[in-house]
Amino acid sequence: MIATHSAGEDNAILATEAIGKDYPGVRALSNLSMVIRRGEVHALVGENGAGKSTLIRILSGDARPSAGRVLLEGKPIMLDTPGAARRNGIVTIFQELMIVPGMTVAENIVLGNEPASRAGRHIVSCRQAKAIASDMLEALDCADEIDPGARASSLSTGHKQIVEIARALALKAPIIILDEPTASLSDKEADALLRILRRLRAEGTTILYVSHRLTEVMGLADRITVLRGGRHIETLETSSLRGTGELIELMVGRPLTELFPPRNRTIGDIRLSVSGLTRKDVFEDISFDVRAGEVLGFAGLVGAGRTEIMRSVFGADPRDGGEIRKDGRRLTIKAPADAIRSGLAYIPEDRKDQGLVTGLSGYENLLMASLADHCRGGLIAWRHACQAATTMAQKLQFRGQLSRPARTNSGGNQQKIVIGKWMLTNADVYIFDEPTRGIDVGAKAEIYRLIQDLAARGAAVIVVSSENAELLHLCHRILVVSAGTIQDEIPEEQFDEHRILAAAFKGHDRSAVGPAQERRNNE
Amino acid sequence: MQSYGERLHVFDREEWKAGFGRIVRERAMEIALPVVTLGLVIVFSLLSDVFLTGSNFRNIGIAAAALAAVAFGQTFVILTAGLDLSVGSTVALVSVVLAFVMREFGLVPGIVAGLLCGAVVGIVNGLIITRFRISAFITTLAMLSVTAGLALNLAGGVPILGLPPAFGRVAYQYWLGLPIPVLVAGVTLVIAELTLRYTRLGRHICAVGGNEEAARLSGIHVERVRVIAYAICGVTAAIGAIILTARVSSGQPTLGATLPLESIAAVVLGGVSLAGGRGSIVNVAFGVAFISILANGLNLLNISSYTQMMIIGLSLIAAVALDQANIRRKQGH
Amino acid sequence: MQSYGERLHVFDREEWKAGFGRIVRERAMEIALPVVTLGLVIVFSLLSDVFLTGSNFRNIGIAAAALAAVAFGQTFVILTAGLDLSVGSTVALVSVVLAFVMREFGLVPGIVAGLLCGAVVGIVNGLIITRFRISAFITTLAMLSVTAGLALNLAGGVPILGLPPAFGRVAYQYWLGLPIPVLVAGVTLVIAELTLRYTRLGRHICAVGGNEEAARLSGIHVERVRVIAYAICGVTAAIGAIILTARVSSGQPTLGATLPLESIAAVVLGGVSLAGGRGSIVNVAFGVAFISILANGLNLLNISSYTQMMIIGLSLIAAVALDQANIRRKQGH
Amino acid sequence: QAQQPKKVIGLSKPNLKGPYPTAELYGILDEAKARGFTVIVQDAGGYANIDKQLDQISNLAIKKVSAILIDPSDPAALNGVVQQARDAGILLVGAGVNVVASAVEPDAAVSSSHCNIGRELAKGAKALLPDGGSLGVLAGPPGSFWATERLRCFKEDIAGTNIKIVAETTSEQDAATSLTRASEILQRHPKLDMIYGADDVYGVGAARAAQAADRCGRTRIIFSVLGEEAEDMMNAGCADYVVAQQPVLIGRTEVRVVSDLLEGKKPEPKVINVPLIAITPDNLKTVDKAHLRPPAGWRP
Ligand SMILES: Nc1ncnc2c1ncn2[C@@H]1O[C@H](COP(=O)(O)OP(=O)(O)OP(=O)(O)O)[C@@H](O)[C@H]1O
Ligand SMILES: Nc1ncnc2c1ncn2[C@@H]1O[C@H](COP(=O)(O)OP(=O)(O)OP(=O)(O)O)[C@@H](O)[C@H]1O
Ligand SMILES: [Mg+2]
Ligand SMILES: [Mg+2]
Repeated sequence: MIATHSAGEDNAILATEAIGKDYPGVRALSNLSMVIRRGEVHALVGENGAGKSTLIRILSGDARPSAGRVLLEGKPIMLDTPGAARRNGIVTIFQELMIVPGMTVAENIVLGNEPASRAGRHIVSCRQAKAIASDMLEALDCADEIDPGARASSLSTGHKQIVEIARALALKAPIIILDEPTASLSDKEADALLRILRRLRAEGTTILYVSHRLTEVMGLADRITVLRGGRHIETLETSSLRGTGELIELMVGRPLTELFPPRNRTIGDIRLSVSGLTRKDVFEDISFDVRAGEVLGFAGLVGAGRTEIMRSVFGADPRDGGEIRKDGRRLTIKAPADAIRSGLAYIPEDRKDQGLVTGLSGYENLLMASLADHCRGGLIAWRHACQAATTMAQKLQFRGQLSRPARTNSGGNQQKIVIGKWMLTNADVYIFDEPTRGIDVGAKAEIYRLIQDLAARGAAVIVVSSENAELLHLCHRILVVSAGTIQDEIPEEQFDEHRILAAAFKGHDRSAVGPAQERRNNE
Repeated sequence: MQSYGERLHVFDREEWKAGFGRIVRERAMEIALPVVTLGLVIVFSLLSDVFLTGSNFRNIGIAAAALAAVAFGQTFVILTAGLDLSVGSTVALVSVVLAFVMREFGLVPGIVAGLLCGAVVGIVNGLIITRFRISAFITTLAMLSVTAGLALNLAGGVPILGLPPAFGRVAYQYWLGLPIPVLVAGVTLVIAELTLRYTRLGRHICAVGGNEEAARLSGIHVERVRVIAYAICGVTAAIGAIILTARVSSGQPTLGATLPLESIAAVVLGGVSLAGGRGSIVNVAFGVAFISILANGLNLLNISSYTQMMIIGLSLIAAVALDQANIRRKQGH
Repeated sequence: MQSYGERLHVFDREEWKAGFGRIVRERAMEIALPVVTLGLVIVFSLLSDVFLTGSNFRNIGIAAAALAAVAFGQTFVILTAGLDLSVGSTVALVSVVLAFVMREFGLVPGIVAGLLCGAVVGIVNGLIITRFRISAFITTLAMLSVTAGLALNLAGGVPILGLPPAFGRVAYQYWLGLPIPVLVAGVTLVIAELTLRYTRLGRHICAVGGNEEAARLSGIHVERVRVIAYAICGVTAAIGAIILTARVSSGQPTLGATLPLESIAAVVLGGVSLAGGRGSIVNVAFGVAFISILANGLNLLNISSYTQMMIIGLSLIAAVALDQANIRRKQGH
Repeated sequence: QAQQPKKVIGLSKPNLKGPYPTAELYGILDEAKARGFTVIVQDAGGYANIDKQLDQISNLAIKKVSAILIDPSDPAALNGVVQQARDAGILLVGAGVNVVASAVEPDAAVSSSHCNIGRELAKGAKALLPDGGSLGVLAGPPGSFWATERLRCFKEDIAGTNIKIVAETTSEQDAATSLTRASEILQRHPKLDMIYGADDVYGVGAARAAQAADRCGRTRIIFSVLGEEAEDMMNAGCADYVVAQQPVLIGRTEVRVVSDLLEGKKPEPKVINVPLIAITPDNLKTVDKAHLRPPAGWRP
């Protein structure tokens, strides 16, 4: 059964023939033919909106192609429902989390494939369900962290992702498709996942893998297919590649001169000063300053409490103590509106759930926090407002249609709308929470440039990120958060990834779980 | 300086540039209901000789005016992904309060008291929903019971008479050929549509309905916006109550029992999703027209009331299904 | 080989291991309503000397039985994030159909015809909702109108008499000290709870309500599951109709008008979110008990019906607010 | 506890809203106070809520009241519970109707039966339109016993005359809705000779529609129950014939009958018919309103 790696086309397990997919106004895929060989890890890379997820939706029966066909084992196959794909041995882990929050971990893992009890085909065996769940979590090295009886809604994003992977593994399918599975995982969790994928390949499973983390892709994949603008650009043996640069060039269609722009060098006075910020059981005694023109990084493991600190600073979550000053003046922030009035801006980590009203147009989203500036006699001057929005979109090199619902844009363009919304408020303190999650390299470079531009214009910028490389290249200073406290402060001269990791794990050594983690487990 | 008219059309002009075909496609949903309503009018005109007369249309207008006012307020609430089942008994309560005050203190104090009463019920609804985090369905269902009981208690179960005759006459007077109730509903429509499109409040209502968390993080006071939406709904219910009370020139503690479900149906017919977020008052007005014309036409055709109930139900499904099919075609499914 | 009983208790035993405190905390929501209901019982017992008697509780049971059956079916629909407003007129339609068939062909064919009729209405609801993608609110509102019209048309607007006397007597007979209607509701409860917890269908219903997209992508036939949920709701409405028809020993084309809103209120009181996903039939039974005991107690205390309406509304808000406060405390907000 | 314990009477009404039931309730409560009875009032909240009325009669039986005044929402539906109450030794008196349940004989009844109202309305119709004419019917709420009964007997009595029903519609018992429905009937039949209203909600609605269409006096309006609104409309010349039921007198008589029964006196006859009064603009001023409505400002 297990194939040799030097196989030709007859070794194809899954193939597409001249697939096309049209959405109103957009051609997401055109004339796409590619071959996935039995037993290989095949990676799919491309910019945001290149059509990766669309292709995957077609292969998993979630969307029907407008043209072309899919071949399984050389035979044309009709994948018209997700059930049909599953029955044919194709299991997919989608880009968006697909968890039923009210159900337990075990119930989520066996969802759609519940073990029948001896009492009858339609009766579910709870015991077997738990056994399957435990086995899968064991296989994923997460048995001690995730309780099969816990409610899925109480899990962190990373753990939810692991539950989804467990669900796919439980099906023991010959073909597994993963769409950006590591986007919301910490490095440790991502490493665990990659180990599992290597093991599955060794056992003969075919894997189609999508990720924007190119080093990860280079380390894992046997072959890589590059998509651009819905077209197949090239399929390469990983071994023939010299480095990520070549891959990036194929993806964006031009050489990318620099990913990280030079740091801003004109630092001013202290702009934002937080002292003694505490929220019981979540974080305590958080103190830091940011200067005008400075980029301050927050590093840490997933669940360390960085998001919750920023939400408290911004007034989105309550706090139990502490003081926030801006330009020396003490701020009373009770709600995000107060923070915005004081010139703060917060780009949340989850675009879809916290950043955008996806059903409203790009215009409306861009203008959401700054409509007051465009009112004439109590009424909104839309013409004026839309001009401002259009100008901002151009400045951000937004590539999409502002008049269409925000949800129809690709991830990178959506992120630009969120950033643009805050730039329109003329804030001078920007808090970016995971600003490049799920974003392609091209867009990443643009967002890094935006961050440096803001700093150059005298804004104070805070960047929370789980990608340490990003912080090391972007920031003037990095604070490491672990278990709800600041463990370390690293100035630019002493930047060192090992020091970050050491500090990030320090809190974990002291108490097995951080306060945020603990609170979640209690639920 | 740009004129007001220019600003009103900023979106349309951009769309015109993109070509007429696209407008039709994009606006298909908004065109579907007017077309269906026009179809109804044609069918009824062919079947009944009195249907297509000025006096019948004035009749329809007067009968639809109260439902229209209530549906416009309901739209605000539904746009925040809420729901107000208490509008019917709010109408009854306002009718009673208005009648009492008007009898004692005259026309204007009565109307003011009525509007205030509606606003108070709406605010109470909003506060319960936001403070106790109870679903809008249950809160307004409970308030339906509370306000209905209050109205009956106040009135002692019987209609309240002795309103100024001028008040009752207003319901049957015309201005520029239009019945006063229709004018009142028309003014409500214009104010509501402008509020929704051209004020911050209106945009905030849509944002809260579309994604509450994103709205909150954008500095919108979500709870305040919600409470205001319910208050607006209460005020339009009061406007509906004033129209109805004038028509029956007495305070009626049982008025408006069918309004909650009818107004929600009108809003949904108008293409507003019950999940909140997007919608236009003008479309809701077509929803009201559809319901009112259907009821009027069936009655003119002398169709048995039991059969009418069946036809109305089926038409409701057909009209919304058509809308949905349109939306889906638009989205390319 | 493990016994069936063992498997039934697998979850509970593990929870015991985790300590009593955690159970109390986890179950706080589920305990709140029973406690509140107990509070009601105590208050009414102190205020009325006949409240705490066997015969009164049998009365409450008989009165609650139909609502209970309907609410159990409503739970299935609400768990899929749907809603069924047509249960009331389904009860009326079933009552009429059942009476006709029973008069002509006897007891058992009548009951079978009634159950089938309920299932058909449910399936039609489900098919319209899934095929035309119309919101459950509008579909079942329209079907409310259609089935009510159909029931009135069939019956000609008058009750249908001449049912077998044995059928009418059943409603007032006892078995093991329990009134037959209560037993019927009890059996419905057990079957419904087992279906929800231990069958694939039950798990799929919760999954569809919790996250439709996830359910669909897991290969669950979402549309089929939805239709089945509405069919179940139709069948339990038919069970409710059978209980009520036996009590009134005649086919009544206007039966059950208050059931839609009451059953939804009972389900929400039972802690099931209108957004779907989680819930237990046993809790819904407590919701039914709360509503029925409140109505009974207020009637026994001779409180004016208008004041009762206000008290019932306020109690509903209070009970749900308490539940919500509990949930929030549990979540540490 | 000095005196003997007060006797308790139960009252079970399907609906208490509106001038008629409110006036009847006043008669009952006022008479009961005078005679030292306590009254437990149970209101099912609407004619369609048959099951609620069943529950409430059961409640009254449990409270061991001495007698229950029953206005059945549907006599065929109440047999079971009413028999239970009878078995518990409770007196059963028809309240405003001659039956308590279709298969259970009442101990007494104070009635101006729905059928008689229909007949009386027919009398008025024939008097107003001796040569016949076209008639529109606002039949009442769909499927309700009382409205169906009234209309049935009305139709029986106008059968054979030249009065022809050209429109008939049921609708919610709502002042504005009945006004709309009546307007539509007038729209379709602008020369309509008469409108029948099942009760004052429908009748007053029809009168207002006639007023709005400027048809007062030409389209005759007949209905039952003389509330204040009905009186206003008649004064305005828009209501022509109202069958008044004397609800206060009905209520008082009900309590008197119960009192007699408890003292062992059998009322004679068993079904007391409280006369209906046909009210026209001619006798409107002279009729004794004390039996028609509670004193101004009275609240239940
Ligand atoms: N439902 C939809 N309606 C309209 N356009 C869509 C829809 N889904 C995708 N698109 C468009 O199709 C194109 C391809 O999108 P797709 O999601 O496949 O990109 P992707 O390569 O997965 O990007 P990312 O890396 O951001 O996930 C984009 O231009 C997107 O805007
Ligand atoms: N109570 C909770 N229930 C469910 N999820 C939670 C809860 N608290 C936090 N999370 C999620 O867990 C993740 C970690 O949040 P937290 O603020 O604790 O850490 P963080 O350092 O910001 O981690 P991340 O790198 O994921 O942003 C976030 O995605 C957050 O949405
Ligand atoms: Mg994608
Ligand atoms: Mg975070």
